[in-house]
Amino acid sequence: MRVTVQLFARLGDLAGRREETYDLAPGARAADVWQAVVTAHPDVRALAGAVSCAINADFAPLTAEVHDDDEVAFLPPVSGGAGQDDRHQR
Amino acid sequence: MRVTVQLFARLGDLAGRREETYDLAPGARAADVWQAVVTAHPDVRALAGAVSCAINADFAPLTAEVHDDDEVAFLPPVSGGAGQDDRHQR
Amino acid sequence: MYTDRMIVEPLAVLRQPLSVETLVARLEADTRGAGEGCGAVATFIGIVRATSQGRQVRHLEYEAFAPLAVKVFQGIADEARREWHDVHVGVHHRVGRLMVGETSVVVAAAAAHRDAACRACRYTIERVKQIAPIWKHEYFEDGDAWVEGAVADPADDRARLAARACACA
Amino acid sequence: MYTDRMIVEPLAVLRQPLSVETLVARLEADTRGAGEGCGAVATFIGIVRATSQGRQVRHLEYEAFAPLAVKVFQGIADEARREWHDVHVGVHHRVGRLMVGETSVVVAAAAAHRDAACRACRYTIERVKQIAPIWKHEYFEDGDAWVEGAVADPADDRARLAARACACA
Repeated sequence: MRVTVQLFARLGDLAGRREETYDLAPGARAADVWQAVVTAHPDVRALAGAVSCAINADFAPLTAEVHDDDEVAFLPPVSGGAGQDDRHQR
Repeated sequence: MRVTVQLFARLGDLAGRREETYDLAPGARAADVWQAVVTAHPDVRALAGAVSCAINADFAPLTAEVHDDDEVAFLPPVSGGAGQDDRHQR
Repeated sequence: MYTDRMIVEPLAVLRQPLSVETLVARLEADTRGAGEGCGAVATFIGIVRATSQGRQVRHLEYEAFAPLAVKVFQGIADEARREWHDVHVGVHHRVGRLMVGETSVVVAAAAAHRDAACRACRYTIERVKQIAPIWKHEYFEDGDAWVEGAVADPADDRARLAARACACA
Repeated sequence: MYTDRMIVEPLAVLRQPLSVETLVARLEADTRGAGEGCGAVATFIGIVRATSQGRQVRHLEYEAFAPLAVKVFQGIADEARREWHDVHVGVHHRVGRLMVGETSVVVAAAAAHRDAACRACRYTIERVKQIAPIWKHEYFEDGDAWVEGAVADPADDRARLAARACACA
């Protein structure tokens, strides 16, 4: 089964791309998709533990099962209310 | 000495006019001007005790002395924060 | 409505329709160079409602003692700046005949950050309602009414603290 | 910016410059027929500041996951209506490159009376900042930075209550 993955903001920068497709075994969960992304782009690990997930443009837990043709999005922390230490500078 | 009097909003309606001049004895205070207005237009008494005063477009107490050529304004209560019972209906 | 967006006075009593964008642009310009600059503008827009206490409104007439009103606005703006450093406050109040849906007042507060902007805006509209020499005359299908609240007294500290409590809760 | 002021959606992610008046007009129209009608609109306008943490900003880039962002805005609007009856909430967030002084977000809340409008507006901007899938990329003269706060979680009740506390204090 094939899913489309969207990587937003710094996550897309770290991966070097914002959208790609992955082939996964049936029964895979969002966490497995994330693992596939980490394997393909080890730099995204910088955001491990601070990523939210959406399936077909609805928030979903990483335990949610994904299905063929699903769009799975991974979201870094959002800007709002960021304090002094929440900048990721270059 | 002569002062110009301005009567705003319901006060002007009650008096039937919004601006007039009064001749007063030297040393008169704003309260004396108000008394002259009440004498000329007894209906404004409806607002006695609920009127603020401004002399030359600055708030002033009724005890303030007025001078020749002063503009003395009398102001009914303002609209802000008016509750259910603060309408003066016709 | 304004021939030049920038020459609009931030504190004014106006006979023509009010423009939120115009006042916001002016305050943004005023605030940009101060302190941390302008990152937030909060506005309050008062609009003529179709009904008042269950009666159908035909129109309103607002009357102001304009020169005193502008001084009162300035006093309120000064109070807001003492409370919220580097905030810039604007007040445009309309007078004359207003129809349902029209804007009677625009308050705007500009600051570097949203907390100060939101609080200063709320404070300002509360103070304007308390002490600005402006009167509302409601015209209904079947009569009319002057709306009268409290006697305006800028020196009344209880009123000032009540407005502050609204903003600072 | 809009060909028809009335067809603007109240909840949207937009690439073009935002118009406060357009959103306010839409909400006034939506609120006029509900309950006591529309007497108050509170707005919050977020503006690009010239400096961020002491660094000179050249421009910003906002990125959004637009379809999810609009759903999140809708969820926030529903929350606000549960709290403040008959309030109508609008959120326009801009994406793409923004220069200093440009508006990044407009939040508006319309209601019969000012207390509900002011509180719902403040609540909404707090919630948008907490949970909308929108990211800010700052470009300075000498580098750039993604601004990251908290992990967005619309179901996190502590965050919701913190926003409510801001509005309801």
